[in-house]
Amino acid sequence: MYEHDVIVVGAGGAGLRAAIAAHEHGADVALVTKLHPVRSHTGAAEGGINAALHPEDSWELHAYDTMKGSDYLGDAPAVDTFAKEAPNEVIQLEHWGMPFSREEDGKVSQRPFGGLSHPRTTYAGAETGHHLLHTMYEQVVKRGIEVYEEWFVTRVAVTDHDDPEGRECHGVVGYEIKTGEIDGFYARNGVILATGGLGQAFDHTTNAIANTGDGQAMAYRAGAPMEDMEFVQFHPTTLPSTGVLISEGVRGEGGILYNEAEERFMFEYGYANNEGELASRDVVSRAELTQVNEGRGIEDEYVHLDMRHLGEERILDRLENILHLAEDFEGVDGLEEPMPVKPGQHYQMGGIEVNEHGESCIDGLYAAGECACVSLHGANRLGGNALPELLVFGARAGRHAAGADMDDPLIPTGPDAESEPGDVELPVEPGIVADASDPVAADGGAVATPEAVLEDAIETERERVETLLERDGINHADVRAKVQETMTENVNVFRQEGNLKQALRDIRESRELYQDVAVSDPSRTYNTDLIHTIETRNVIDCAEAIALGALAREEFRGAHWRQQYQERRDDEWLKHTLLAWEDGTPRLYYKPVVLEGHEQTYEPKERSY
Amino acid sequence: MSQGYDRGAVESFGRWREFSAGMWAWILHKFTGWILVGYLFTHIAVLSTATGGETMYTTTLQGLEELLIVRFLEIGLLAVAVFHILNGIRLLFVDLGLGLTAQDRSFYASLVLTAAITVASIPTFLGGAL
Amino acid sequence: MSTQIEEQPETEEETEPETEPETQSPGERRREKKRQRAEAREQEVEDALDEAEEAVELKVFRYAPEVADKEEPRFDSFTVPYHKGMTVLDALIYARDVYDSSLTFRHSCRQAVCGSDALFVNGRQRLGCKTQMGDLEWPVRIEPLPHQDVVKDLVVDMEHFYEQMHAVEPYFDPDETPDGELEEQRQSPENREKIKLSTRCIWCGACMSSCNIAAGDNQYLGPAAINKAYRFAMDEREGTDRKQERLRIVEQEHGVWRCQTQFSCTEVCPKDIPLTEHIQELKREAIKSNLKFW
Amino acid sequence: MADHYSSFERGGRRWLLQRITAVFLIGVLAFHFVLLHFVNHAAEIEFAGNHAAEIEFAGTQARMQNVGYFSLMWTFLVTATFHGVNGVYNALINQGLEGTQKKVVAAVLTIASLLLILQGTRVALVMSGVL
Ligand SMILES: Cc1cc2nc3c(=O)[nH]c(=O)nc-3n(C[C@H](O)[C@H](O)[C@H](O)COP(=O)(O)OP(=O)(O)OC[C@H]3O[C@@H](n4cnc5c(N)ncnc54)[C@H](O)[C@@H]3O)c2cc1C
Ligand code: HEM
Ligand code: SF4
Ligand code: F3S
Ligand code: FES
Repeated sequence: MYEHDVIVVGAGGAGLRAAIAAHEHGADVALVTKLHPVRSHTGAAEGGINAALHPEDSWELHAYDTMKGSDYLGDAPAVDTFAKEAPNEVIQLEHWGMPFSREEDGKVSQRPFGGLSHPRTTYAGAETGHHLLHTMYEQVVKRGIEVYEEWFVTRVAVTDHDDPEGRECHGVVGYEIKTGEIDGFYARNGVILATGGLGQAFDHTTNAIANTGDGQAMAYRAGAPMEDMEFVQFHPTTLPSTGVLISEGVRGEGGILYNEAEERFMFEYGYANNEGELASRDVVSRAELTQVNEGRGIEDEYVHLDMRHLGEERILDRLENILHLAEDFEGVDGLEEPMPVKPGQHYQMGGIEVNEHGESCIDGLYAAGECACVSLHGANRLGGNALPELLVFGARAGRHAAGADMDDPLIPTGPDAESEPGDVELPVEPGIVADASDPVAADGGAVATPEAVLEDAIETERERVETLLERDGINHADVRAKVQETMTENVNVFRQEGNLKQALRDIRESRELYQDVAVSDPSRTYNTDLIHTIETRNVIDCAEAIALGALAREEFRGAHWRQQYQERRDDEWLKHTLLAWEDGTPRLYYKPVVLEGHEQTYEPKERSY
Repeated sequence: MSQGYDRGAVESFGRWREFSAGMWAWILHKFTGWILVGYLFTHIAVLSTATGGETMYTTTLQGLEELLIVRFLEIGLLAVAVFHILNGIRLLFVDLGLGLTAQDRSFYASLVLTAAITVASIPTFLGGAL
Repeated sequence: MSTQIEEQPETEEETEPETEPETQSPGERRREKKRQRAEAREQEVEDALDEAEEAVELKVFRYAPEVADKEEPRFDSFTVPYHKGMTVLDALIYARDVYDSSLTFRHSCRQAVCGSDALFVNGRQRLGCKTQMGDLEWPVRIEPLPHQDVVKDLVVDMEHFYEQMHAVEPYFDPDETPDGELEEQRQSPENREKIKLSTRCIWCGACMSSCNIAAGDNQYLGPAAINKAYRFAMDEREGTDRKQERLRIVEQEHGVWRCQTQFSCTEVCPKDIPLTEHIQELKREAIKSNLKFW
Repeated sequence: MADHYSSFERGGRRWLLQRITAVFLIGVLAFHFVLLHFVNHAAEIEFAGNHAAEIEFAGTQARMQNVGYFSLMWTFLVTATFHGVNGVYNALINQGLEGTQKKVVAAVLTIASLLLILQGTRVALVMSGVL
């Protein structure tokens, strides 16, 4: 058993920032991560980091833009804290050596980005996330923070109190991928989950193959509710064969979208008469899918993004990396032909319910980054707001876990915050399959003393892994593919009641199938078959939460679009969707949105661009 | 390094077919360099006959020159020296950071020039012996 | 109970009649399902192969240290349906998910930023996700990176590579930072341009694996680590004292002088970093700063 | 970590000398080759029609008595020895020679080059008629 003050699970932007903050606060902190830190998906972010740095700009404006972008589902204390602290965090990064793009006078450059009233997006070429990730990893190395890399965390160890708010988290159980060893990480102060996104719940995503929603699912099963899971951002321009992102920059520079008949459909079909291709992500994504669904897609799958008219010189100057992406990942030369694009899952707004200090309702369990939901992005995230979120809330969680004195949080968490119970008709039972004696899907027995909690969790996981390795059964890849297909088919940018129900049925079937999974590779060394099999369980839990939330929310807000309900319904739906895992059965309930912050109060307005 | 077990062909020089221009240049430069040192030592050894007197020196050298094989060896030596010089110049440019993107082409150029110079010198070398 | 189940689940079409006897044990049921799935999949594979215009053969290096009869390194063949745009990584994933789930390799981002999947493909270090199958000679031979310990199949031990990276003190360490809270350090666009390419490294290890010198001298820092040192030594924000220290690190015995300008590192780097150029520049910098002391 | 750069030996000096000697050798080696293998060598046969005396001690002696030529040849000897032997040493080091082995190789090579230079000098002096 390993022991530290603070255990940070995940070493992407959020995890690294949390670890540095905890370390600076004097805590003995360790990072536990299934990938080497520099392999984290934060490295894929291209666009930039928003922060109000300019004298004419202000954090209030940034907060206002963020709230508007969130379609008023953001919580004001989170939004304010975020906008206020982002500038410090960005300058901090600069002091750590991040190679930002620069102005002639040597200052950090800022450029305009969708949904922002000021050019406040700082960036480092087209590889902002890469630089952010590496810069922070370098600081971790400098500080000598312990990193347990290629350790796959399978479970958070919490006490077995009936009420989740009475539970305490004492550590996590990890599986060392290289050796097959299962061991515990005892956290004296707290565990911070920073495991990133869950794109693998869909079969077409810009996310990495490692983004399987592990943190969300582990916290959920430990008793921390999932919040606003129905809000999933789809990016309108991803390459069809891999999901690799073609950044907004192409459309920003004047790239045009065409359907099969070579019509400029954003205008011709009136999807966005003012902004055209530059309309917000959800609008463009829906327009593309409508074209495809109505038979005007190319090969019934995608549309074309054309930038040839910009001229070779301009393309090489500003969009060179796009040429490489199209060439390397799609085999298409962007100078000669239009690039095929289609919408892909991109970002998960919802996640583990936490307050502005990153605390979940379970004592000692924190979450930060994409796996958490503060809620900052509400119903829709603005481009360039995720990276600063990693910094601001990663740092706050780290500090708090290390014992820093911080104000009382304004955002409530846990079932106590419930304002009304949820009510939704489901086609099938959600949650675990009745036959829970199966160790692969089981959740462990009752534990009384905190000391025994971790030991007990380790034992449960050993048994689970043993069983998976020894028995005979089906390959998890089939189950995962089934979930991914139904999610992409039925829970994408178009949401119709019938489809959502179909998705829930398919997910149910997948759960049943999962009862029979086994790992055919008997090896104890680097058994990725085993890792993927365990991840698939997390994918199922996350997918179910998304579909369930989507079925429950009967309105059109931000990224969530329902065919039957074509408008935002503030009188009824200005509230967060929460799902609590009660002994394996998800329970739906709601809590109000907090529109009153420390300094500002927000009025929901119409969101038009 | 792979000490765990023998990866056979993966680690061995049996992979030479997969070497790139820069590697060949390196290998050839090494090879020619070693020959040149070897020659330097032999050369001084042969010349040392001078200490044994004038005639000994002259006969030794002339005796050697009469052997056809020596003539051929001299051609080889020329080729070796020319390549080492040309590639050496290439390496000096690389050290100065000049023309790095043309490093493979400059290597091929050294090879071609070496061949040309060597061929051109054959008549001179073989002149007396044939 | 908040989530209620619909009165009439429309599952008629779904519920297949239970043909198996009730007495079947869970284990038997699992095995039965496995068999059914396997059959279904075989059919799918055949269909896929029929449908695809072409099929490509992969020859993949296999080795599993503690599994009986897999301890001997060998090559396995997989036939994979080819489609335009398919990458080496796609092909490997297909082979794993369809034929042999124990086929092991690292991968994550699929977009050449995480550096997990540097492999030895047709005799050259390449990123699997960034290599189009259509650009290769078929059959395609895939092996783990040479000159590194193989952990299993295509997975190599990266520990040594990381150690070398860490040995050059790979972190920004300025002599001083501005006092003002929101005051950034100035850096000229030219200086940023100078270090730009060097900051692109994704730690994939392809360069190190391709270098004959690194293969022969285990202590050689290697091109990636030297490039990392370059990234900081050339950054004007760090100050001259730190630069001297950085030069001292790279001019140690197993540092820049080991490089024999073989250029293979530069050729294989998936991020097109001019490694040899950076190494050579550091050699000159070191000489320059040493000339005073001679 | 730190043990990688505990060594105090800086390769820079030998590296630089290897390049400087190389620059010098380009000229001298070319000169040497052209002079002794083309001008005063087989070519003589045709032009002079003298079958008996292709290379003669006399010729060598005549050249070696010129002080400029003598010192050029002697510098040639020294630089070539340094360049060649240092090159060989580098090559061996690059193959991972360590500790005692490395020391032995260094010693052997140094002695060999000293002997070579000594012997070369002696020969040169004989040739020029000093000895
Ligand atoms: C292509 C793309 C472009 C983007 N561009 C932008 C942009 O321009 N601007 C912006 O603001 N945002 C952008 N985003 C969003 C942003 O990059 C992500 O939201 C953010 O990087 C997530 O960071 P993270 O630290 O939460 O997670 P990640 O960086 O994904 O890190 C997750 C970490 O958790 C570890 N982990 C996961 N599961 C386990 C487990 N079970 N056990 C142990 N460790 C585990 C992983 O190893 C990894 O280290 C982009 C996203 C994508 C996909
Ligand atoms: C005439 C011009 C010459 C030039 C321009 C030249 C150039 C060079 C250079 C630049 C190197 C260094 C390679 C490196 O470290 O990367 C080198 C190596 C070497 N040179 Fe020369 N050289 C010349 C003549 C000679 C001569 C006359 C000899 C023989 C005495 C010689 C023997 C060697 C040897 C043995 C090496 C080491 C090869 C190795 O790496 O194993 N060179 N040469
Ligand atoms: S320098 Fe290039 S090849 Fe080497 S590790 Fe970095 S990205 Fe990979
Ligand atoms: S391959 Fe090796 S020898 Fe130098 S140029 Fe690259 S480090
Ligand atoms: S999968 Fe990330 S670099 Fe290839």
